[in-house]
Amino acid sequence: SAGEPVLRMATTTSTDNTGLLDYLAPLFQKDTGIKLQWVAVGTGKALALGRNCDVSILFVHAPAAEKKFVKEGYGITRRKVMYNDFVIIGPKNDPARLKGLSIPTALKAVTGKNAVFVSRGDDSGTHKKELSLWKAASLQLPDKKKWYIQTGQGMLTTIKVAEERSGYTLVDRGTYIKYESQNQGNPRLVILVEGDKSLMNQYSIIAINPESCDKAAYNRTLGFIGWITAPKAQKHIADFRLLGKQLFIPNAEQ
Amino acid sequence: MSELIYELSKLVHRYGEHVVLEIEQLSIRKGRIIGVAGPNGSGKSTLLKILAFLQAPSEGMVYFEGQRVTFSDPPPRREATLLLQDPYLLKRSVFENVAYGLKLRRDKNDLTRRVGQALTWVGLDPKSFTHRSWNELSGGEAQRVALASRLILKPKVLLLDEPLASVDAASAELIMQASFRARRDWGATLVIVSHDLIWMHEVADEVLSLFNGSLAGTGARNLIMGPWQISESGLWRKELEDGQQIIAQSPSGDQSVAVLDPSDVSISPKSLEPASQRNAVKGAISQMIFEKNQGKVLVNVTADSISLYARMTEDAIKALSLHPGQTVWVSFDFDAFQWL
Amino acid sequence: MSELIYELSKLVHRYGEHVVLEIEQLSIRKGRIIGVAGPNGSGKSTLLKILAFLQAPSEGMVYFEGQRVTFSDPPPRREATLLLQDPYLLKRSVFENVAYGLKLRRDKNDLTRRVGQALTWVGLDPKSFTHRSWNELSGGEAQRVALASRLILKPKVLLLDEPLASVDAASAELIMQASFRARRDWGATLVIVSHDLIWMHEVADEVLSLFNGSLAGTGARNLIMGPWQISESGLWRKELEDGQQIIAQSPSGDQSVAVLDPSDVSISPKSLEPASQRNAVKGAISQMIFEKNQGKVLVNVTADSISLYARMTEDAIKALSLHPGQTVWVSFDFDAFQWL
Amino acid sequence: MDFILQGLIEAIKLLAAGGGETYSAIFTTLKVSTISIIASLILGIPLGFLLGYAEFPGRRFCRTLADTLLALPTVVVGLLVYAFISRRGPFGDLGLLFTLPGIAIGQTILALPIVISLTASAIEGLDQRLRLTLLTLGASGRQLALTSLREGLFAVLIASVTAYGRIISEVGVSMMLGGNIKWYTRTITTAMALETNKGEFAMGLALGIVLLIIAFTVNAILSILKMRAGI
Amino acid sequence: MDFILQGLIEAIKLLAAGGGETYSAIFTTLKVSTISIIASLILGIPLGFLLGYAEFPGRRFCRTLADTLLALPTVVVGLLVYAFISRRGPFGDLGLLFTLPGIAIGQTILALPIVISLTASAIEGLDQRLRLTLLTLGASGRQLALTSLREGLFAVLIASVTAYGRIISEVGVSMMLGGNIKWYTRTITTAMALETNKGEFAMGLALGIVLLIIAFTVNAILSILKMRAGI
Ligand SMILES: Nc1ncnc2c1ncn2[C@@H]1O[C@H](COP(=O)(O)OP(=O)(O)OP(=O)(O)O)[C@@H](O)[C@H]1O
Ligand SMILES: Nc1ncnc2c1ncn2[C@@H]1O[C@H](COP(=O)(O)OP(=O)(O)OP(=O)(O)O)[C@@H](O)[C@H]1O
Ligand SMILES: [Mg+2]
Ligand SMILES: [Mg+2]
Repeated sequence: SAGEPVLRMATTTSTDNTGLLDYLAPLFQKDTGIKLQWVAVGTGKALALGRNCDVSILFVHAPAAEKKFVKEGYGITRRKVMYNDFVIIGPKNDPARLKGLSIPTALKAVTGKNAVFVSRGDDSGTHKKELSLWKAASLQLPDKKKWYIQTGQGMLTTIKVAEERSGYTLVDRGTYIKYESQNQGNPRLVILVEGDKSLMNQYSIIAINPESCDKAAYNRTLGFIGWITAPKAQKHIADFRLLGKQLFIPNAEQ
Repeated sequence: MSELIYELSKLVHRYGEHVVLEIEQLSIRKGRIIGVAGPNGSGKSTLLKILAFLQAPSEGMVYFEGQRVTFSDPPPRREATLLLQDPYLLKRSVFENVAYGLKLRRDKNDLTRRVGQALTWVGLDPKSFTHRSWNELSGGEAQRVALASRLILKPKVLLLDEPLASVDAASAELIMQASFRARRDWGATLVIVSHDLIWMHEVADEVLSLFNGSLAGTGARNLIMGPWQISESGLWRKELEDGQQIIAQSPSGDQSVAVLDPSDVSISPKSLEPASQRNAVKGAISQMIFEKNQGKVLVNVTADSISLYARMTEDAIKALSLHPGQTVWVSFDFDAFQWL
Repeated sequence: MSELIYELSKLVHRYGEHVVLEIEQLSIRKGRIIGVAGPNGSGKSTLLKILAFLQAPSEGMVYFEGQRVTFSDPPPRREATLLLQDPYLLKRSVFENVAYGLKLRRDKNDLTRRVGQALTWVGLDPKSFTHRSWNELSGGEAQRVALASRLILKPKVLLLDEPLASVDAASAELIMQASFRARRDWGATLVIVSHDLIWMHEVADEVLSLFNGSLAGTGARNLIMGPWQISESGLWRKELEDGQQIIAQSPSGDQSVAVLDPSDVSISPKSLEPASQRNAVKGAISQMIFEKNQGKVLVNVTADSISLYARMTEDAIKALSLHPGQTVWVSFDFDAFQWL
Repeated sequence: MDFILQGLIEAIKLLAAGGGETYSAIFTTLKVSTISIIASLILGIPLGFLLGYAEFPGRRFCRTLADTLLALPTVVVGLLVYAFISRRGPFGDLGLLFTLPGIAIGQTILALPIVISLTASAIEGLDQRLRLTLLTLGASGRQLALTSLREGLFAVLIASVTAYGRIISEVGVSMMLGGNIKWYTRTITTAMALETNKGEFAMGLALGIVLLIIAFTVNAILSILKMRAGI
Repeated sequence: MDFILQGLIEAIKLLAAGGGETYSAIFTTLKVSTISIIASLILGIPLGFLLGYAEFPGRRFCRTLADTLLALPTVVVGLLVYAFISRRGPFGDLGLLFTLPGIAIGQTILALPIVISLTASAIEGLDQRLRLTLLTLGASGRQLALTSLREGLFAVLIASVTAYGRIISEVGVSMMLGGNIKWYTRTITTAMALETNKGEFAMGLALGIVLLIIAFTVNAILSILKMRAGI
């Protein structure tokens, strides 16, 4: 395998944990002969690995940080690949009565009732989204509040904490479906708030700027970008299912 | 007759397959000082370890004060204390080493005085030694600290394994005094192993000899090492370097060691020729030792590379007017030997 | 006169502040067997460690074969090998222990034979010992294995610190033979520390006495321990338990140790009364030892708890017809003492 | 590369600032690690002593087992303890998950094999004569153990230091059982892992340096105590 | 709770299956940990020996430093090594990041303080007479070192076992420097962390059990060798 051309990518944990990349990589290799190797880390670390030229391509979901990354000259050709959405989940008995509320009112209800809310607190795409939601609801971030638990850990672990503490949390749908599947479709935490436009979760792909990193495998990067944004791969993404549910909706602009 | 403190019966001890101790019967009376002599590897230390209840014998029974000692239940270890052949000091000060056993017994009265006293018994000045660290001692000093830490316990039984090794003459004397004091002051029974036969005959009421793990009478023994060569006449012969020879009947092997009782050896100031059944070896008297307990004199004659003891009465010595340095002839029978 | 192998000059050794060795000048000739005697803590082991280049003296110079030894450069350690007072065996078989030094020197010819020979020299049967493990030995056997592992190296200098401790009589004899063989076969120089003065006088050409770190002549010494009490007359007095007393002039303290040269002591078979400047003590002859090198006889008299040596000529002994066990009177001057 | 220097500067700033998140994490770390090391020494030293001294059938197997458990990964400890103290576990009602005692349980289990194995070999390494000497002087079983440990103090100390190093530097157990909850169960190492994952390498390193400064202080104090005691 | 049983079953299945992801991770783990332990022993034992035997100014400080580094967290090692072998680092051109040699460098650094500290105290714990005896028999410096190590073999072995335990069980370094790339740099522990993060606790535990089985095998072999050698 030493001779195989390799493309190294940094990505967030959700693309890896859901199994999406395990599903796409062989298809990509079949089509192009390029072997995809990925490192699944937090969004922040993925960007840092990109800045340090340790990978040639990023696959992440934190639009604001991504734009900054490109603007600073580290990244080039940022393309949307797919999206899913965030949902707020909580215990079945829904102690703060969030079911069906809009996002801002739901967060106000949480604050008002001092209901347990578990935050990723790790600067991940999900965490950044959550912060923006508090801001949009004109609420101060409840840092140091007893009921506001910041785990600084991955999504599934954060869900486990919420489950353990009977709290609410913000989660991307892909991970939630994975969680559901692990609990034989009968999870303790259920979706309570969903569908708001502000809950959209956009995944993009960014090539590392070959001018900033001479070692970056720019050609292979372009190969991957071309491949994943092309209709064939986009269809693969749409076909990727767990518990019969679609996890990601492709939206590459052709 | 005082009561027995130890009784050993049908005792066998093995290391692996190798039998190192085999004692049919041994009784030790309270308040006695027993010496144990014997060549290296004859089982002396093993015997002391069994008497100190540190090692269970492979077979046989040990009675202590009439009670059968079961080595599985904790045996009465505090009654008997052993000074190991290769003594070990705790990594502490001399004071802590000597006081350790008392502290174990929660007996902390008047410690400073008692430690000082024990050190004095072994000839160490408390002022200059109590605060020294264990590794700031010479070999003989360390040996004596180890002894002091046993004496201070005033145990019923004191077992001393080579207490004289690397100890100076004055201390040898002091250790003898300390042994007598232990018996006199608290009625201790002592079992002492030493290679210094002279000292041991002075201190002990009785000296047991161990050979190859078996008790072999009491008192000093001559040892004549091989190699032995078979001669034309079917007898065995050891040649000394000056051409003299010793003849023996049937050693068990050409490297056998011959044991000769000093009472079987005679000395003559006049020239003797080897006879048909009797050896005669020319040598010089190197020492004459008075055996207090037997009231006899041991005369040590050095003949070339060999040193032989003869046991004689004072009168015989006076009659022959023997003295150290004198040239003499030693004689003993061909069949006077035991073999190891 | 053969050349010098060691020369020590203005040597001082301290542990901390404590001076333990102070030798103005000492020369040792090649091929000599030097004995070192002295009480515990007198600095014998320290001296041997310096001669073995294991310890740099605090001050002074050491010359080896005419070369100044700098202890910072690697000194010529392979020329001199020391048998430690408390010998240590490597956790290996007897064979490996004895062969170790040769292996270090990459000298692997004929190892089995040479190891066997070295073991035989110290009286251990190669057949039964080579394959034993280090912890399957008795005290004296271990001691002798340690000695064999030095002898096999055939070093220029053999330094033996208490080679007799826990070794039996036959082995003591063998160690003497081995010492002579070392000198004869490969011209070794030996320095031997022992408390067995009799043995040492037999083996050594010369016996140095160390007292409190200083060289104090040669030969045996009497030691009389305190406590001393001041008497009405201003003299100091040591009482024996049987009521006799020893009188001395000005000890340095009431716990001082008195040193008495045996040549300053006389013996009389007839009753003597203490005189104005002379002690007279009644006792019994316990030993008489022939000092081969001096051609004199040491007579050991035990008086109560004290044991004293007198050095006499053979003729004097014959004239007085002394013999062990005899009651005699020992006499010596009030001012015959040196003090420790 | 540059984040190394940055990390050093950051570390000084963190320590200089006083209070705040870093100090919260420092105190949490100190609290938990102290409990854990004490618990693991109390449990481990006697077990190690037994394993090193006593003769019993299966001793060799126990020794191999203890050595094997030196390779116990934090994740396994985390998972096992989690199984017992999570809501669904048998001890769920004690509410230990995501608390400091919860972490301490895990860390104690993690450190135990180290304490046991190293104590056992310290005891095995003692001079054979020590045991005989102590028995001869009349030591009971407990006194024999205490004095042997004291004679092997040096080696038992290094066992403790190694165990402490393992406890204070581990992430997995604290993460899983503590939950890395800010202001509450976030320790220096979990904070460090978080910062690193966020790509804040300088900050991660700074916390690491803070941790090592703490460890150095603990060890320096120990070294001075050792020197005083003449070990 | 139930995932413990599940984990056991899963572990057996994983091992029985043969080949596949698990075996890839097992081989990766064995390969890397073997390199790391050998490197850390080769570097650490001589350093530990020096620290334990030689007299030099600042020795006590070095000892404290080594003890401190027992508390070196994997994250710090990961970050530091990353700084050097990342593309932007001074050794970036060697392309060591996300490779097995990269992991091995980190693990070696992680294990070094353990080897050094424990070797040093093993040497310090040796009988004083050993050194004198060896000098007396004519040992040169190197021979003195080798024989002392051999006499302290037992203690040096436990140092190695402890270091091996640390290496084989660590996650942080492998994660950071190896990148947990499937079929390539994924070790048992990083796979375990991944499964646990995914909430696949049974699978995580199963991998942990596999790891412990490996560690047990290594230790059992060692124990048999020790028994043969009569230690
Ligand atoms: N642990 C052991 N394993 C095997 N054999 C042993 C062990 N200890 C001693 N021996 C052997 O047992 C015999 C008796 O040993 P012991 O120590 O009792 O002798 P000893 O009479 O005290 O000798 P020494 O005068 O040398 O001290 C010796 O032959 C010795 O080699
Ligand atoms: N490491 C040390 N630190 C301090 N003092 C020491 C040390 N080693 C020995 N001494 C002291 O130095 C003096 C000389 O010791 P050395 O061992 O040379 O005596 P020695 O003549 O060999 O005695 P022994 O006959 O008891 O073996 C003694 O008073 C001893 O207490
Ligand atoms: Mg013995
Ligand atoms: Mg000495």
